[in-house]
Amino acid sequence: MVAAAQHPNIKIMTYAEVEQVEGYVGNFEVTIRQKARSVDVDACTGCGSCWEKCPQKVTSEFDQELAQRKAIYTPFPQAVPNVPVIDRSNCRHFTREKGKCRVCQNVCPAKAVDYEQQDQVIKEKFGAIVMATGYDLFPWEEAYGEYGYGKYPDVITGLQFERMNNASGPTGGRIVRPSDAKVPQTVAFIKCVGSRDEVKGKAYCSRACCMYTAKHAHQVLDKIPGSQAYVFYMDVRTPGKAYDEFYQKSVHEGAVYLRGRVSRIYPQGDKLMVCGEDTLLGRQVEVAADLVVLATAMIPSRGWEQIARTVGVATDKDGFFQEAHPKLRPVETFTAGVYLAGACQGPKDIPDTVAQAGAAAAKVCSLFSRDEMTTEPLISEVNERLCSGCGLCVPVCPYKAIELKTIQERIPGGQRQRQVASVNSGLCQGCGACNVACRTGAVTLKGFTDDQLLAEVDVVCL
Amino acid sequence: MRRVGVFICHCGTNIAANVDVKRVVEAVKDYPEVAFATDYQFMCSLPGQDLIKSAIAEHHLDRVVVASCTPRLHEPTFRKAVADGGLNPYLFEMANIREQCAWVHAGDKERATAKAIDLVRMAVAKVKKHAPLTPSSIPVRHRLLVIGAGIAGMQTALDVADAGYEVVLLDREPTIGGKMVMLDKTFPTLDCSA
Amino acid sequence: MELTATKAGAAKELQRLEKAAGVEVRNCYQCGKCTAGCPVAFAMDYSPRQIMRLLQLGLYDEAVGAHSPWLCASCITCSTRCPKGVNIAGVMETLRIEAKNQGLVPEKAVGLFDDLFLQSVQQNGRVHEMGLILRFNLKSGKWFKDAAFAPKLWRDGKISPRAEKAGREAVARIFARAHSQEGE
Amino acid sequence: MKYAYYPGCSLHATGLEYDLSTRQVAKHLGIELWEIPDWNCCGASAAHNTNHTLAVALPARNLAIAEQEGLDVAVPCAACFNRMRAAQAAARNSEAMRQTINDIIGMDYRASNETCALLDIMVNRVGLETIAEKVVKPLTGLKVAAYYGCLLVRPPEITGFDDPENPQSMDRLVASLGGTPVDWPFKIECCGAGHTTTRPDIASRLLYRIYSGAAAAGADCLVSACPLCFLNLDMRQEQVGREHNASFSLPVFYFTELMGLAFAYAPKDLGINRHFVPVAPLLESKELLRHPVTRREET
Repeated sequence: MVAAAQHPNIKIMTYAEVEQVEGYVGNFEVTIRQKARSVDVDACTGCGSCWEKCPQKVTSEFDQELAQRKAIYTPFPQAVPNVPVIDRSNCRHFTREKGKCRVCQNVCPAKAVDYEQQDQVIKEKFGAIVMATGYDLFPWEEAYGEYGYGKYPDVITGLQFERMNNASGPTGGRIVRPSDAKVPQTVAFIKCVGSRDEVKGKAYCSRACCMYTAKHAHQVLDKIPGSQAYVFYMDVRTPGKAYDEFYQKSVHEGAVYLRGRVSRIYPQGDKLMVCGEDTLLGRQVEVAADLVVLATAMIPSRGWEQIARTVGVATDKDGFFQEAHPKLRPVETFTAGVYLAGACQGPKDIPDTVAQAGAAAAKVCSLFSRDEMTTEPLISEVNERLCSGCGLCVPVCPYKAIELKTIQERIPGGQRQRQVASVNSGLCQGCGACNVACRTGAVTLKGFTDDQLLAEVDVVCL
Repeated sequence: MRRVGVFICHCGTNIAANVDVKRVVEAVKDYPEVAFATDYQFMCSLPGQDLIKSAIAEHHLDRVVVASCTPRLHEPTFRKAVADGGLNPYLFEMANIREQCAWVHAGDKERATAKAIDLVRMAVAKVKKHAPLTPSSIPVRHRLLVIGAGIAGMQTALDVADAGYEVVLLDREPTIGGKMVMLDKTFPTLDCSA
Repeated sequence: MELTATKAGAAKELQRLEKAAGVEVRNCYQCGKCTAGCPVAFAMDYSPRQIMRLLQLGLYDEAVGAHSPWLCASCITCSTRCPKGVNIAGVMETLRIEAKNQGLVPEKAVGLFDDLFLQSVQQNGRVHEMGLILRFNLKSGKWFKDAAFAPKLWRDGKISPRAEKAGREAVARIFARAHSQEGE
Repeated sequence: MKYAYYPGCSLHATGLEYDLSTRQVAKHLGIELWEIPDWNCCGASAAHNTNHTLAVALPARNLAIAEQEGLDVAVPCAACFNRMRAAQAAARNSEAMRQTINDIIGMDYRASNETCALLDIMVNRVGLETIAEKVVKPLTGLKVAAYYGCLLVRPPEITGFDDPENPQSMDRLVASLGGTPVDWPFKIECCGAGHTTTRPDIASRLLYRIYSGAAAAGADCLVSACPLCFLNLDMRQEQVGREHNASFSLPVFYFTELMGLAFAYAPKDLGINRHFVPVAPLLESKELLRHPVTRREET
């Protein structure tokens, strides 16, 4: 993180969103909205007096709702850039009796707090785009009534467990029960919550959970003397270098693996009863746990539909971005110059993500190694004489490669202007959709002209 | 009057086990304007490509059809061979007799072969109408936008930046780091994540 | 050896069962969630998951002969929670019907109760609870089962020696036609 | 509001007080219940384990009669409700099945009317606000464990009106009557009513878990929407306690009885005096019997 922050060739833009992407490979023009931080980035020294004094507490997204932050905040101590933002939907200055609370502005020694700051919309040019939008967790609270619909505070997600283990997290690295802050003696882990569940969740395997659950079990046994860790699993999938050894290590440390999906969790006294079957023994089991950790499915990061549409990448049935070929072109998309890295393409762990990020970087570097690139000639062309300018081809083009242009035309007795379709050779991918839409036969796809296709038809039909 | 060369690939046994390759050659050999037709075990191999190049010279071919696998796999290979043989690479057409015949009609060699013959005839008919095409070129701006500054975005940004290119690393959150910085130790090495 | 032989012979029965129960036994991936939540699995010879496994291996006869379908409480927890959408309760129900058609009733009391219940419906159009229980006790040899409850039920007017009768002809017709339908 | 009323066999026998209290509160709320004349047993719970066609045809006949009157059907019994909804779904999902049913019952059933659980009607059609307005003796201080069992909520694609894992209808109803629903983890666990005659050992174990769960949650009583569950929960409480070296005293109510109490009907007019587990001590301790605004049956 620090390396990225300090690299002279990297410019970091946080609290910013992509609004529009125009152009094509080598020549993208991107509209970016820099959201108003309400803090002057250049003036702020990151001293922290503002958020220390801010009177408004808000549940912390970064700490997965296990702790609170202020309305002016940096998500965590090592944040980059180390400049707070004001969350305007919760800040008293913006929500109540407009303008009254000015605590942060008053305490800021650098005079960096700026309530008047506006969103900035900027346009920048790029030769390539890498999508690295990541993942979110499956909202298990909406689907799994048998696990309590989220009403038991001591049933948490793996990511919440990570925050607890993190030294800078809400508990300073201690594993405790959210309900009473007691150290749990028995922790049950449930894998595949939302994964491999066609009915309530997703059909796919989320791929990283087997390993991080093995790690979590290790952390419980390591940090809590005399503790017990039970892992309910359907299959243990650890096909990576040093992965199975890692899982075996947790087993040797004492993690009890039970093969079976949990049917139900219910409270009894201050325990949580976890009802499963040990399918290897063929016997029902009930574990009285103090804490239950769910390995919830990875799903595409919220807002995936919007960003996919904006940039122009295809998505699969689950909303992950579609690679150009699952085996041979895993980091490219169907849009030239747009590449994929990480979990936005499919569930992945960190080693795989880093590897794929490297692959995307290599593709970008290979593109950037030339000042010019040749384009495939099998693209659409418009016969302007036949084109009526109806514009039907414009919306059907999935690559936004067609626009209407005005041409001058000589007609008997003078000149006239009219509109005709025009194909951008940088954007056109030769899919042929415009050919089908064109009523006058003005659009043809080079290499697949009507003449050529009909010759094929004639051979087999005549 | 065109002079079309037709090359039928066995793809080892991938095609040959379910399509009577020899019969396909026989069927198209006397097809109008076909100047040369042959089969070969692996058309995509170097000797296979050489076969195309030498046939272009020897039989004065001006169009080439290869019947083999999906164009997604080897169209670029054969276009290059055709270009090396001295023709415009777009005076070439491919018939997919592996996926569309041998594989989907496995076990019915008779009909798979009949369909392969049809597909090759169609390719020949089409290639005769082909015109030479030339690629154009567009400028490339050496600047990268990375959307999302988690582990994937940061790693890509660093790699590309190290290569000397300018990178904008963008995130909708107030900080970079993504989910990665929420984690504690990471497997399998158990080192810290930040 | 055993598996291959049985599997081949059971293909037809399995198909019939899948159709009747509206399931595909191959969909089951043996996660055990059905059994984990089953209130009566403790009393079964094969757990719901194991019943599915028997069917997957083509060990159809073993599944039909099992006690489990007769002990299933039809509470439908298994089907409701199955991550693959397999209607396990439907499989149990269908196995019980199949077993009955083959004259297999491993849980005699349960089979007897079903029979007497339907007899009562067939005769009267409605179930006569008291008559049903009395007959069940007589035939099962547990003459005085629950007899202690009888006086209070009697006093409260909840049991009566006289059967309520309604729609008898219509119901008799339904029984006749339904049986001929399923017999086909 | 008029419904075709299908009491089912139990409500004419061991579930007498459910029928009684249902009729009282329906009348009180202005709901006309037209008992399907000549109704027959729906086949629950033996038919579906014996013959698939029989299991849909038996309930379908009753639904067809109601359909001829153009009426939706109100079903108090959870088991009957489940079988009737299953028949309705079978007829709606497959034209061939509908034809088969019609051939068997000798009627033209088009499944155009709706089959509803009485609980669903009260909570979602009559509405809790309307019910709350009628409350004259709120069930203040009465902690109630709502017991839904299996067939009211499962399978959800058949039953449809409440959540299969954490149903709320009865809890909300209790709250609107002024009572306190307790959150407890066994509200949808099977009570084994189907096994009480044939395998009492199984039923006993399931009942024990339910009683202990309700007691642990601090409930004063249980409320049910099914005559089979009710009888099982009420009649066997002492016996199950004995078998497990425990002692339970959890009166069981039908939700209609609680409604009737809150509407100030006398327990006797609702049939509450006929329960196995005595109810009077609890009602007295909560002062739910003291105020004599008690309504007498008007007929």
